[in-house]
Amino acid sequence: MNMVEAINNALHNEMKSDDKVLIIGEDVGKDGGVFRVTDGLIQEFGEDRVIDSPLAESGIVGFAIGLALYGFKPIAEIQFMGFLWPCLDQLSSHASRIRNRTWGRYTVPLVVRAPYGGGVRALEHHAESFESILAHIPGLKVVIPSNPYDAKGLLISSIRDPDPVVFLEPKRIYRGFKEEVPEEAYIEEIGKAKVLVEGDDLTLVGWGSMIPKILKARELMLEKGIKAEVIDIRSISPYDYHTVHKSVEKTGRIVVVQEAPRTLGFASEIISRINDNEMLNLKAPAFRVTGFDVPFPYYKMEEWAMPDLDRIIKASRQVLKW
Amino acid sequence: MNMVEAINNALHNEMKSDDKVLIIGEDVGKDGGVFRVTDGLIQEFGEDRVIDSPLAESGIVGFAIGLALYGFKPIAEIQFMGFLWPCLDQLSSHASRIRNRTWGRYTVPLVVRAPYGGGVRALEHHAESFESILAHIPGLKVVIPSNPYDAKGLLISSIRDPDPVVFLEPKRIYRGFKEEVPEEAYIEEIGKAKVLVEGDDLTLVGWGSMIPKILKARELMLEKGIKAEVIDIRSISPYDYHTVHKSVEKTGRIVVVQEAPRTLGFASEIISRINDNEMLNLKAPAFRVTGFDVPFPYYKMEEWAMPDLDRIIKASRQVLKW
Amino acid sequence: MFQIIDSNGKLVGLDPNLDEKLLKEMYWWMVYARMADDKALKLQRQGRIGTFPPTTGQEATQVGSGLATDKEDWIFPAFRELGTYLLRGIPLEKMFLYFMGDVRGNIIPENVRNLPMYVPVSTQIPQAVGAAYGMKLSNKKNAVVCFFGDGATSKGDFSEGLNFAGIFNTPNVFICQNNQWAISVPRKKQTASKTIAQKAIAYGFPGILVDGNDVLAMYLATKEALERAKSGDGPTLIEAYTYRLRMHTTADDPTRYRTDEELKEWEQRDPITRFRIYLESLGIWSKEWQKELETKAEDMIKKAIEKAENIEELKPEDLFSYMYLEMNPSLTEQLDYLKKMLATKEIEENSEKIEGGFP
Amino acid sequence: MFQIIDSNGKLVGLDPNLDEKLLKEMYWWMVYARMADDKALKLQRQGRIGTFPPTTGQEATQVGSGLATDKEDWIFPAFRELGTYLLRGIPLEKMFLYFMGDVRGNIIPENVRNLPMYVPVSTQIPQAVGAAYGMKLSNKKNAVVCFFGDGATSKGDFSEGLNFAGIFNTPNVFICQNNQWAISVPRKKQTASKTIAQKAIAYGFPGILVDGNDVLAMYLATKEALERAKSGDGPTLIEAYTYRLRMHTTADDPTRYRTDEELKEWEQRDPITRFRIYLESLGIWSKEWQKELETKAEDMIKKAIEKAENIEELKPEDLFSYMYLEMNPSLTEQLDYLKKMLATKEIEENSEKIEGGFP
Ligand SMILES: Cc1ncc(C[n+]2csc(CCOP(=O)(O)OP(=O)(O)O)c2C)c(N)n1
Ligand SMILES: Cc1ncc(C[n+]2csc(CCOP(=O)(O)OP(=O)(O)O)c2C)c(N)n1
Ligand SMILES: [Mg+2]
Ligand SMILES: [Mg+2]
Repeated sequence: MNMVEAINNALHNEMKSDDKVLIIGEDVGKDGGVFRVTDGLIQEFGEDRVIDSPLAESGIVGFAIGLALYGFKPIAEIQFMGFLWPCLDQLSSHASRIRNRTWGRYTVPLVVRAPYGGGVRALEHHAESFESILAHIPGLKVVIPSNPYDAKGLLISSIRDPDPVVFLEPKRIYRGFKEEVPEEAYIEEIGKAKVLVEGDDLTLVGWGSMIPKILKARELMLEKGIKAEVIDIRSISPYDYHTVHKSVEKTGRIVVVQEAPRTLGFASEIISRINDNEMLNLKAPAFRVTGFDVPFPYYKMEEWAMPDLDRIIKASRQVLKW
Repeated sequence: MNMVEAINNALHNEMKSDDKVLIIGEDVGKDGGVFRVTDGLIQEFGEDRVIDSPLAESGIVGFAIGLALYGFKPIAEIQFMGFLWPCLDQLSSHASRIRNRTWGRYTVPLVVRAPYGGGVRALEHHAESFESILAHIPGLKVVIPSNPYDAKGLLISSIRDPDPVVFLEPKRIYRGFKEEVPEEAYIEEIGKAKVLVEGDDLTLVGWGSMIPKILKARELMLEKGIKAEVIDIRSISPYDYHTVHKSVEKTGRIVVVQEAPRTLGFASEIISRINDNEMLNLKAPAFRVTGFDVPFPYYKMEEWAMPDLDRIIKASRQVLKW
Repeated sequence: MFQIIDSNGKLVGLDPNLDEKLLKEMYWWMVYARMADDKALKLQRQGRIGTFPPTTGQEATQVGSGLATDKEDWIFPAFRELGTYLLRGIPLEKMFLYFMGDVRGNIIPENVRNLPMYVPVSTQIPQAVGAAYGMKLSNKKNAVVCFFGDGATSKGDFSEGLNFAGIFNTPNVFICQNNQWAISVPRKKQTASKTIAQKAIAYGFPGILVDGNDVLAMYLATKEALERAKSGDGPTLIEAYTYRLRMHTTADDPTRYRTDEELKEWEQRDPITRFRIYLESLGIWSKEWQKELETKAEDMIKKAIEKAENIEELKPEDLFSYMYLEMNPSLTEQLDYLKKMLATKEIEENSEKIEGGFP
Repeated sequence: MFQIIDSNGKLVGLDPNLDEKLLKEMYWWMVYARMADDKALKLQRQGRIGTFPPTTGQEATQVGSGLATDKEDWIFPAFRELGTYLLRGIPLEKMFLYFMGDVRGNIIPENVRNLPMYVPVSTQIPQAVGAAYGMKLSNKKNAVVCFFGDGATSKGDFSEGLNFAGIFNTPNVFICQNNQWAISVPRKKQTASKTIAQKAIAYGFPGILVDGNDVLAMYLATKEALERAKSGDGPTLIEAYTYRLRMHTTADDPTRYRTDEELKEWEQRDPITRFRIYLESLGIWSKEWQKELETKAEDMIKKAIEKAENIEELKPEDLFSYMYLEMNPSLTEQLDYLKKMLATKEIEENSEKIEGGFP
């Protein structure tokens, strides 16, 4: 399955096994979602559970929070991350706080899904990556898969999670590649980073659509005898710094690759944590390969805006030089 | 003047000298603002220029953007930073982008003012500090004064700035102390940090209401012979890393004090930049004294939630121990 | 405007023939809410509770509508519904706790289907619609009542929420406590719409203008709207025309923006006085009964204060334990840090006096 | 529904007695817009431009309203107003550039008071109100026309914006191009309001339902609303009842959600055909003239493509130079890094094929 199919399959699994699960969003029903992620679900589960909503993102998330409070497990789709801004009030003022505000008397088992990221020659507002903003909001979980297998396992975990999860889907690789994905349900634990390949020379970390690039960079470097360890963060909130720090302890060198604008992207937090706990183990300053502090550009300039193999490899060389 | 008076005085100055300047917000007119920051302005400038708006934050900022596009210099007041969430769409999708989107054909000389921060025994949603979220949005400027003098000079700069500025006012110290503030207009440059006190032993940096605490901590440490250099960041976007790095070059030790939640607060960016450029000059890992990754608590617990003298001094000791 | 008794307590609408028990209950909750409000104001002035929004003048709106609900109906409040809050079964000490800055004020009893107060204006509205959708999907014959102010009708979430309700035909009753002011902004500067009730037209369901100082009108209008909702006929917007007799919150100074005449005029329409006169005309009210109610209320209020003031101290854990079902490693580290800091505290800051209130 | 000519091009309303020059202009802009749309679709299929939202079927709405404006009026568009865009004086190549992913498509000529397209639905609405307030404050006798779709009426910004307009009595004309669909969501699932026009009641100003496929009706209704606005009588909401004859965007497949019958029915109401018949009946339209217009349009379209395809290359600076009036040190550093990376580039990625469109 590719990632779209894996996510669709996860939704299908969970809707089938738990009739409290339902989906709401723009065009998620008849149209099957603009990326076809919810394709076929309305036919199987009906329009009461696969709800084509009016065009109102704050309303969608607010409505979904209400459903969650009432005992359902809503999955809200926001068509593009660029249209998630109007939901931040509902997410930060309520979804993320209601358990804490009521000491567990009320809870919000909500999933908000949104495709995110650039590199698909999209119109403005269709290529944003502001995941770090979500990770700054206490009480949310923020999960980002980088492959079909994880996408399914992490989404199922997110749906079953008793707390609100924002699930960001790197649309650049929605149909980028296929993998074996079991038909039956399985879970991948939220809050655990994954060492994708081991290595001793340096640590490469990233998430989402940066992972395939990082893996390719690793391959190219391997040809020169450099063994990079590759870590997929998978969840930026909670953030599994143990796994990253263990790797840095070993390699002493780290490059963090992030598509989002540079200032205060999640890489900043990764590096701050390394400073807190692992500075003495660093043999070179940590290096950030990031997007720039500009809105994601119109597509003629998009290749300039995104980290690429070349930049990842040059950054790796730089930290290895020390 | 105290900070409320200084801000009021700046508004008065600018409205008087430029009839394109106007104010819009909830209760800014007859009531003079819930903190009385706009007191007396409606009487002097009339209700066309000091506009009591309906209760709609996205509308306020959208409306102000329209005014700015048309050639005015609107100052939008958001009553509390906790109610700024609904404005993020207008701010990030438009205010911050219109110059770039049109290559300068249209621009948005807008100021959004909001009181922020805790420590005033407020109700929930009245004590937020999510300034780092604004600093992650390319195209905005984010200015935070820590004293009446700067508040006036920086606000005048913000009003005259040709680009959108979010001006955050640390309400904890709105009336905390008075300073000499000239009656006439003057400016403080945006994007310049300020070394408040020099010192060789370590660097203490912060912004907003953390500054008076830091200064007090410095005093107490001075009694033990420790000379800290104190830097007021004043503008987190653009961020004047030169000033901070110059200090770190000298002291080799730094403590960053931030009221906001820890993960991805602006301290993370400060530390990442030090990692980028100054790691070799560090004699100890940089230390963050921050809020916790929880919503700002109901006031019985607020003292636990905020950095205090004790924590600042302990952190300083820790970085000095190395 | 739908009205049963006028400002003088005279029956001007159809006699609803409600039974005495219910009428007495209405009166009791209004008196209790008013007295609790009085007391809260005193406590605030003594520094024993923090800023709070008084409810005086709006008791009929809150009590009339609240008593029309069933236990199984849900309520999504704003922050100025003390009457409803109490009559639904939330102990008064919770309210005191809340305004003492104690988060435990929000732990609503398990059997009470109220959400705690919503501070960010209007944000409860789409949530109330989602909950109602869930109810409908669960084939429950219940409804969701959602409160908000006149100011709230300007917010996007009001419009998005009501639009969802119209589309999904949810069992919602929206009650706008139009108390004529949103802090200093008068109703006519809040919207150019002639009434708030007519805003329902934009969402395809009925809106009705009700005298919010008439507890009987509020009761009947809400009852009818609830019946509509429960029988599948969809949502209703009720504009309860009322008045906030006190300040917006204890941090507010209403003399800056409204006239004494206006206040006096509305004091004449006091919802409790008018209902008392009506009950007296029915032979239900007496001075002795009034005394009885007041004594009972005083006693309850006293006990609530005692309970709230004597609650056990909060622990550092309480700052972190309820963030997620399970605490994550970062939070555990932060909690450890906090505990260590408190255990080794050397410098006590004498928190400087904080000036300048907030609304 | 306000109508001057019906689907068959027959005069059914009062004869507006517009002069021939104007009628010819109306027809020209509709033909030009339609042909540009046709061509854009071809270019998109050839990979020469990216995803774009076709406008076919909605030309009368756009041209009728657009021609009612003065040069000094401002326009805040959504993204499906090609007709208005062209007739206001924005060269067609800008539109092509925009959909080629070239930000220079947004550099509107200095003398044209149009904003560039707004992608986030409804966000232009409160801005249009702010600009109109500014106009009024400047004592200009002009107005602001703001376009949006039926889907847009569900967003909070629609409601907040219109409410401001009502309160401040701004010179705004709001034109809702109700084309019956918001991607796959039909109008009746967008709101339970019977018409969109009636939503104006919630904001205290008039709303009017107009046949959006009737260019004369659109012209007259907009003209009248503009006059109201300019003479200080405040805003108007115009619901232009029309239909999107093509896909939502080139990435959309409308057969998934709508029927052939519906499409056929609306094709019969094509705004251009009907106006042609009308002009023919007045003796204005002829085959030769049609030919003339088509030749002219073809020529202009060809030149626009040439211009757009031959624009100079973008430079790395262009990514950074327009963020602020002055570039700050962080951006300068980032630009230097980018330049260095490009200058020393070793590995060229052959961008993998991107599958899966987007709307
Ligand atoms: C979104 C938001 N903006 C601003 C505030 C600050 N504020 C609190 S109450 C209030 C006025 C509310 O007016 P209304 O809805 O009429 O309710 P009332 O206070 O009259 O009961 C304002 C502006 C808030 N709580 N939420
Ligand atoms: C806030 C927001 N949400 C979602 C989208 C994605 N989107 C683009 S157009 C559209 C439908 C718009 O419908 P309508 O307002 O009727 O305009 P039309 O496309 O019919 O011209 C959607 C959902 C968007 N652009 N903005
Ligand atoms: Mg009110
Ligand atoms: Mg439409």
